[in-house]
Amino acid sequence: MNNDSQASASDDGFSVAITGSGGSGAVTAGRILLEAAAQCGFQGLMTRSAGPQIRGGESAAMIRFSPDPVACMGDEYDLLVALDWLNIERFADEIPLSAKSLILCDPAAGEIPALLRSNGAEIREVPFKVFASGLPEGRLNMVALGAAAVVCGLELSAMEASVRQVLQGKGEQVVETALRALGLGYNHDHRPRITIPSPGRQDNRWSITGNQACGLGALLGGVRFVAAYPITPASEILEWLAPRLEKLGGSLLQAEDELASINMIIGASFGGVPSLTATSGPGLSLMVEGLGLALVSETPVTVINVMRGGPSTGIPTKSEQSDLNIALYGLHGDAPHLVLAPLSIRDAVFTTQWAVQLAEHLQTISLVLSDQSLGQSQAIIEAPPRCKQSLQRAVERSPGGDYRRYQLTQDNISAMTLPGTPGGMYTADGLEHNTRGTPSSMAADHREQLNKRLRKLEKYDFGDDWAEIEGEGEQCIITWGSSAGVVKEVARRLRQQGEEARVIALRLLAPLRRQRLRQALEGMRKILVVEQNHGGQLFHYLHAQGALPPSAQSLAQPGPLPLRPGRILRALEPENRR
Amino acid sequence: MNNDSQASASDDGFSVAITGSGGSGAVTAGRILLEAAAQCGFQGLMTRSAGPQIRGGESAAMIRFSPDPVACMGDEYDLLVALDWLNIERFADEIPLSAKSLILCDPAAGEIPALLRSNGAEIREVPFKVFASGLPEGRLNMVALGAAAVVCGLELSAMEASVRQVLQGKGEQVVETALRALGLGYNHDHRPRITIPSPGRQDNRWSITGNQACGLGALLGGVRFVAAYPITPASEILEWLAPRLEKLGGSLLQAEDELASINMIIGASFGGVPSLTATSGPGLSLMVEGLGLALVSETPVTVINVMRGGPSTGIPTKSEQSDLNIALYGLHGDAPHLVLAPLSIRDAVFTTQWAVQLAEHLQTISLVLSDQSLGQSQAIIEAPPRCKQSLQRAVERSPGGDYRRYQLTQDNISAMTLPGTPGGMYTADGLEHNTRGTPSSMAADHREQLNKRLRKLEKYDFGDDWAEIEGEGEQCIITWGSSAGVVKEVARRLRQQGEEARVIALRLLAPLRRQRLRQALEGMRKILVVEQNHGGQLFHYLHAQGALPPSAQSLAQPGPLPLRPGRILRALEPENRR
Amino acid sequence: MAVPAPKAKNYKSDIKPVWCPGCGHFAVLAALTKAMAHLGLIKENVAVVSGIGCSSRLPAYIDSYGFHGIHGRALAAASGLKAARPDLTVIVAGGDGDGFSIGGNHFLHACRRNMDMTYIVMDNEVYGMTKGQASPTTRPTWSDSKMTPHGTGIPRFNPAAIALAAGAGFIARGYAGEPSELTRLLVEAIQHPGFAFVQVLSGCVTFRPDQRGWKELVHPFIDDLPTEDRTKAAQIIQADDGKATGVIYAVRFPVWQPENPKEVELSDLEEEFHR
Amino acid sequence: MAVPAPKAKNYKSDIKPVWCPGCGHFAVLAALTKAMAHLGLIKENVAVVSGIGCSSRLPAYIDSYGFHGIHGRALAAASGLKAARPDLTVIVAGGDGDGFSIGGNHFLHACRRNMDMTYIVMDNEVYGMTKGQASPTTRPTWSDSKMTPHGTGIPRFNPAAIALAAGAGFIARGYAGEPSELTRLLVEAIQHPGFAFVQVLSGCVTFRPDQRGWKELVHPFIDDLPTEDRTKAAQIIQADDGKATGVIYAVRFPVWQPENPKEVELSDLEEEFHR
Ligand SMILES: Cc1ncc(C[n+]2csc(CCOP(=O)(O)OP(=O)(O)O)c2C)c(N)n1
Ligand SMILES: Cc1ncc(C[n+]2csc(CCOP(=O)(O)OP(=O)(O)O)c2C)c(N)n1
Ligand code: SF4
Ligand code: SF4
Ligand SMILES: [Mg+2]
Ligand SMILES: [Mg+2]
Repeated sequence: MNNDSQASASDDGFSVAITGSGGSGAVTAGRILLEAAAQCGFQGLMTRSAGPQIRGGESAAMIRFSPDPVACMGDEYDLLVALDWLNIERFADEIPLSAKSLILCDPAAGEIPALLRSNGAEIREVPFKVFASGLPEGRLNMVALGAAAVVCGLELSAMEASVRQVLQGKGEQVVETALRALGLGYNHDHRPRITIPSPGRQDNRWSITGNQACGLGALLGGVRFVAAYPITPASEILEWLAPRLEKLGGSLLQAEDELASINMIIGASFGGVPSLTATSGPGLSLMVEGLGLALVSETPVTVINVMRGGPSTGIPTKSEQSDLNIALYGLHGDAPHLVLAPLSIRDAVFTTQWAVQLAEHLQTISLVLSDQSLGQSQAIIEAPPRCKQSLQRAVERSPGGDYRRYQLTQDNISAMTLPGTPGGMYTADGLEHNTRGTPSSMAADHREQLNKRLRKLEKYDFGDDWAEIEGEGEQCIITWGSSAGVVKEVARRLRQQGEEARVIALRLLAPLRRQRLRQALEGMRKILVVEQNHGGQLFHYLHAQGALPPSAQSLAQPGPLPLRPGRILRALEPENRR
Repeated sequence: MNNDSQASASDDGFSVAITGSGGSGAVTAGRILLEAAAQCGFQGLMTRSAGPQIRGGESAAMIRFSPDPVACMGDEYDLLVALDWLNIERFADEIPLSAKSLILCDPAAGEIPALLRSNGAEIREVPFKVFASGLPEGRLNMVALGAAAVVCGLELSAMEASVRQVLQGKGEQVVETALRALGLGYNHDHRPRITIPSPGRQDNRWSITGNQACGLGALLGGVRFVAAYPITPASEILEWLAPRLEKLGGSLLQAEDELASINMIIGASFGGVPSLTATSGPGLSLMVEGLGLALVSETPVTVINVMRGGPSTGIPTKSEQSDLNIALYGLHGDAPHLVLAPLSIRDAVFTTQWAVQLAEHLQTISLVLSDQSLGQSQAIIEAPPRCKQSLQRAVERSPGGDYRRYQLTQDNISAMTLPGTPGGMYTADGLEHNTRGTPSSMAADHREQLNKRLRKLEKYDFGDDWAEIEGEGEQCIITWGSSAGVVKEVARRLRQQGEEARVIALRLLAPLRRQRLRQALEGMRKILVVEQNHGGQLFHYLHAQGALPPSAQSLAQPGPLPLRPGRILRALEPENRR
Repeated sequence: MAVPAPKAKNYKSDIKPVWCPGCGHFAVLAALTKAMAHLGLIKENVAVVSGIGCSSRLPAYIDSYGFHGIHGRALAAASGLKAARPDLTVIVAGGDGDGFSIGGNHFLHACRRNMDMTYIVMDNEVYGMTKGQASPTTRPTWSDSKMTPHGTGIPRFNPAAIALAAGAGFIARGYAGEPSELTRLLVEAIQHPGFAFVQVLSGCVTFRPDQRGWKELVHPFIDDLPTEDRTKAAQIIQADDGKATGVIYAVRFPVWQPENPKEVELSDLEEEFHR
Repeated sequence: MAVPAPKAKNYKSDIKPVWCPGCGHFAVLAALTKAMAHLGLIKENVAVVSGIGCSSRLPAYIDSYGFHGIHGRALAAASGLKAARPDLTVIVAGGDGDGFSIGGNHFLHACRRNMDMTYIVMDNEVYGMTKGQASPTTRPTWSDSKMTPHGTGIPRFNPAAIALAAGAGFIARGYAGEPSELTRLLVEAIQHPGFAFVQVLSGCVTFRPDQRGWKELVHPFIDDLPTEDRTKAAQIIQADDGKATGVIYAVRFPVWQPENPKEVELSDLEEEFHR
């Protein structure tokens, strides 16, 4: 069996963390490094972490790049670039180092904290500050970046191009100084750490964040109206969408609160325009009454919920997958609906697009569960796939004499008239109603409409996209959403060690494709359900749906730290199997 | 095995329905009949049903009385008193009649609807209108009531006392006329239908509605502050509480909305006063964000949710048990908390009291799931039991030097200081925090507090009150909340037929006493989970918790019609067993 | 307005109102359909949006598109609809509880936002649908509700004052007992470009039988109104006894309406991600 | 007020603010602790309640009881607390987003209800904590937020006007850059019996660096204020440029506070059910 040190990150790609106190420019340096890696043909991922301060607090950029797709951060970092030592202990948990790691730092920054000395990492000192202060307005992050590029084996030309790209908005003067600082750092010490052969410039590469990917997916799905209220970590979806919706002839309305935003998109969708909002836990909580209205009135809407640490205000800037319960079960009454989760940044385009189209086609609500780590990370990837189907809302443009908005049909979907259509007038209602939409408290109408709303989902053929399934063997890891990345990494490491494992990464959580899942589990002797929360929410949900054998095990770890491959590998070790 | 006609209601007690159009006084007549039955020593239950109109619409009173406790309405009615025929079809589903039934009606009201003729019930005609119009301001409901009393075998003196009691607020003139009308009806036809021997006047009898019982339980639990927003069918709890809280030195604040009411009670509870609100589905939806705040800040509050048909506005005036999902899972983040449900009107006193005390003791949120049928029905019962324990909030009155509000302790409960206590200052927070209450995004603090909030519930000894368990045998019905009534009736009928059945009626739904439940299920060959909703919410929840064997079956029937004993008995018949 | 108008009854649906006989809301329904007829509105181009309450049942009784939403959120739903569908005539209807209690925040922000819609609040100073509790407009001493056995003790919410302070450009008050004036007010409100707020005194016969007395109390504003002068409007509203009817304030503020011509194709937007 | 006052620093907790260096909220914290010291408040008898935002972080920085609730609901939590605990001095703190956007409805009803508490809104015309979106008080043309790339296009929310229309009895405006005046305003607000509203211009250095220019714009109200005359107050507020400071309106309305002596035992109440 594997063990953690064999499975260290350096086998596959290269992991770098850049840390610094407020204003030191750690994140900018990280972005430049990532873009440079992209220039060299690598794929990659960059996540960020920040202290509690709004601005000016310490922050860290964590990057991993590789010739292959990068699914998650590794167990350890190859390189730590410490711009200074202020509050470095805040990040110690997030940036595991080992004796195989290298620390790049400035002797002028003072004593290396004991915390970091203890892991036995090699230390390479570069006088960041001396170099930087030799230049007018010179910044030490750029010096450090130059030195880091050598360690990573990235070419100077790529670094330079990337500096230009990332800093172009700041003016030529800034760019020039940065380039000089970069050069000083680059030329100081020529020992590369690891040379991963650069794949060379690749076509078809994208650089995109998860939040942008969700935004793009929404537009591809047809969304042309968004109403929303800002909230971390979802705001960037809205900030990306607002100007772009305008250019596409749509619009974004900043609402007074989430009660307004959900009702606004319901109103807009009633008007015929595919509509969406994005929020996070506290905002989703405020939307559940509105979601019920959309569901009963069969007005399609999509809500992207970018999860953060909960419950309550919780840990707003850190990731967790703990809103599955509210997403699945949070409505009062019997309220079946769609819940989806993107499996990676790359997949967020497809999943969001599909979610919107399914909501439109099935005339129901679609909840997309992204999370902070997926949303706020930047990835270098191959161009993302799209949803090939073109699902649309069934619109009745010339209703006959006896138009019934909630007509019972074969597929339980009733064509909808849009305001402006003569002869198709009806009143959409959150009260239970008969097929015409007239409020009714009769048992027969209630049952009919409950059945309709359930069956249109249950009977729909979702095809093969409900999950990504890979691998063979007798052990299986089930996961969902962004945890798919680390789980796939685990499977890859197992394969490298000659072990087999099946991964089932659920993209469609509700309605659960129970039969398909059971089929995929046939012959599995060990089943582990992996997710990033405290309660094992997916694990219990799968049991609720009768989809798991009693022997299945749960590995649930709450945020804010990411799930690491080593942790999952340990849970799979034979002595942990029963 | 049993069949429906053997198991008809007339075996046990007497079932009467009184129907009439707006203003005809069906409900007043029903109340008088129920009170008269109480006078005669019976126990009983009265539910009401109304059309969609706010006022003036048709309405029905359904009554069942018996020498023994009455757990639910029967399968059929012995007597229908039709004050007129207007919109009677609205009630046809709710008032099943058979050839053994009797219909009392006025020939002047016109043709008996075919719908009612078809069931073969005996018809007895009484000239309600002629008698009533012979009196100044005479009302035909009183005439009909007199005639009904004869059929039910209730004594005239008891009826008269009851008329006085119910109508006393209306003035002497009204009472006198009513008594004369009653007498005319009573003396018209002397054939009693069934004579159930009157038990004779009993001590220790209460007449109370479910909503009142919840209100009383709240006061017994120590609640002295309520903030709330009116909603059907919960408003009567608030209307009962408001003047009584005042007399007890507490208060009720009518809030601008449910967002306010939940936050108001959190504020009041932070101040040290046990606090509660009552609402129904749409209001509960608006409260979930606040509930998360109370949970994380460990500020105890209780919410009574009187369930109605859902989702969305649904069927506001009719009953359903479909808010279990939102109650269990409706909060974002990992948010374990208390969910309880009264098993009967009589039990609502105990359960609500216990819920409040548990919230206080465990410093968490307690959700009490009542429903329209339990809340708005009136029962004649033996004096209800109380919660014997006196659980209270752990209050730190003289904090030492290093007071830590969220200190980790053996039982995971940390004594709380109240504003006004010197040296105990802290800031309660919905952000994740360390033991002092200072906001923290450290993984260790998050995990510690998540564990604390889970374990204080998991490790608490709830004793035997988590469920009512009765009966032996190899078949078992699991149910929850108000459906316990009909399930117990089913068990009683089975016993009458010499069959055994175990009933497990869950009062404490979360945290689920999983081990205890599994013990109670040992040796059961057939398990049926009965509940009044569409999705089988309890059934799935029990599976989620690993508390059910795969062979367990679900009988889930949504509202608005009540679950009837016959329906459940059929589900238990051998050919339905696997 | 000289166009031969269709009949009011053409705008009524075939659904029978659940309202109590004698409820003021019947008159509001009648006046609204008359106003629609008078304006010759094409019914499929009208959407009537509401929340929850007796008053909020109105959309189903009108033969146009309707949206009967959730309690307090009518203005939000209507704003989204209007933003997405500027071509529609959007009318929002509700009660004093729906609009001023649970819906107060949306009222504030809808006044500010000034989208082109008409907001009719049927004010009966009570929660009718939930059987008679005090609303924000109930007088502080009204003690018929058991939830507030000595009255709320809180001064009444002044809808016109709030609308003015929040930035509404059209503020009027009508009375269900004066149907022709009400029709006229509604016509003006619908014609007003921007957010038009009409408070209608619409008595609840069941829980506020005292409101039958309104007939004697209601009177037209004596001043020369409507005014475009905010200071004057503020004075009128402050001096007002709450029973005066008429258009108080009417001024055209810029209407907020997103209307963005399509400038690019979606594929163009993807370019930013290419490397 | 002649009593020898404790020091402001005694009212500061040992928790370090998360605020950006230079944030106006520091000055508000300082002024508030000074006002507390000036009034000689006993710290354990004070509760500071807030919602969510940079400004709403304030309670933890004060050494009294504190409640850091959820976004927009501070006034509701404070109202419940005050209703249950009339003995406490209740101070509510928050931002313009928290108070006027998501919390607008509670603002309206807290003004009406007039419970004895002080409400301090640190207005920086932006959502600081979520990194710089427009709030209701942001000017319509401010286009630095990507969420509203051409500005909101919606007139500013006027907090003083709304407070007045909603029935508040104490309305003041301070400036974080004038700490001693601000301290004085807060002292008066806390002393005012009933709901006292203080809008504090408290610049966000990070997302609204332009607000450094406030120093030049802020000036005292020129009129003879505070007034008890609502009409005058309305005129002042209407004419106001939003940068004038001082107490505008101060009048004592009846304070709402439930205080019911215990009259019966619970067992007495059960009698109604006995048969
Ligand atoms: C979230 C929510 N809370 C409470 C209710 C209960 N409710 C229904 S209508 C209503 C008040 C209606 O009053 P108003 O708007 O004045 O209308 P009216 O019935 O008087 O015409 C309330 C509180 C609800 N449906 N939803
Ligand atoms: C329900 C909910 N929606 C959104 C948010 C995100 N959020 C946190 S603070 C804030 C705005 C804060 O602005 P303001 O009140 O003006 O305070 P400032 O940071 O400017 O001092 C928002 C939108 C949240 N926490 N909860
Ligand atoms: S209760 Fe009042 S408002 Fe409702 S329909 Fe009846 S009269 Fe009208
Ligand atoms: S973001 Fe603005 S409001 Fe928030 S702490 Fe920084 S300067 Fe202050
Ligand atoms: Mg009303
Ligand atoms: Mg702000």
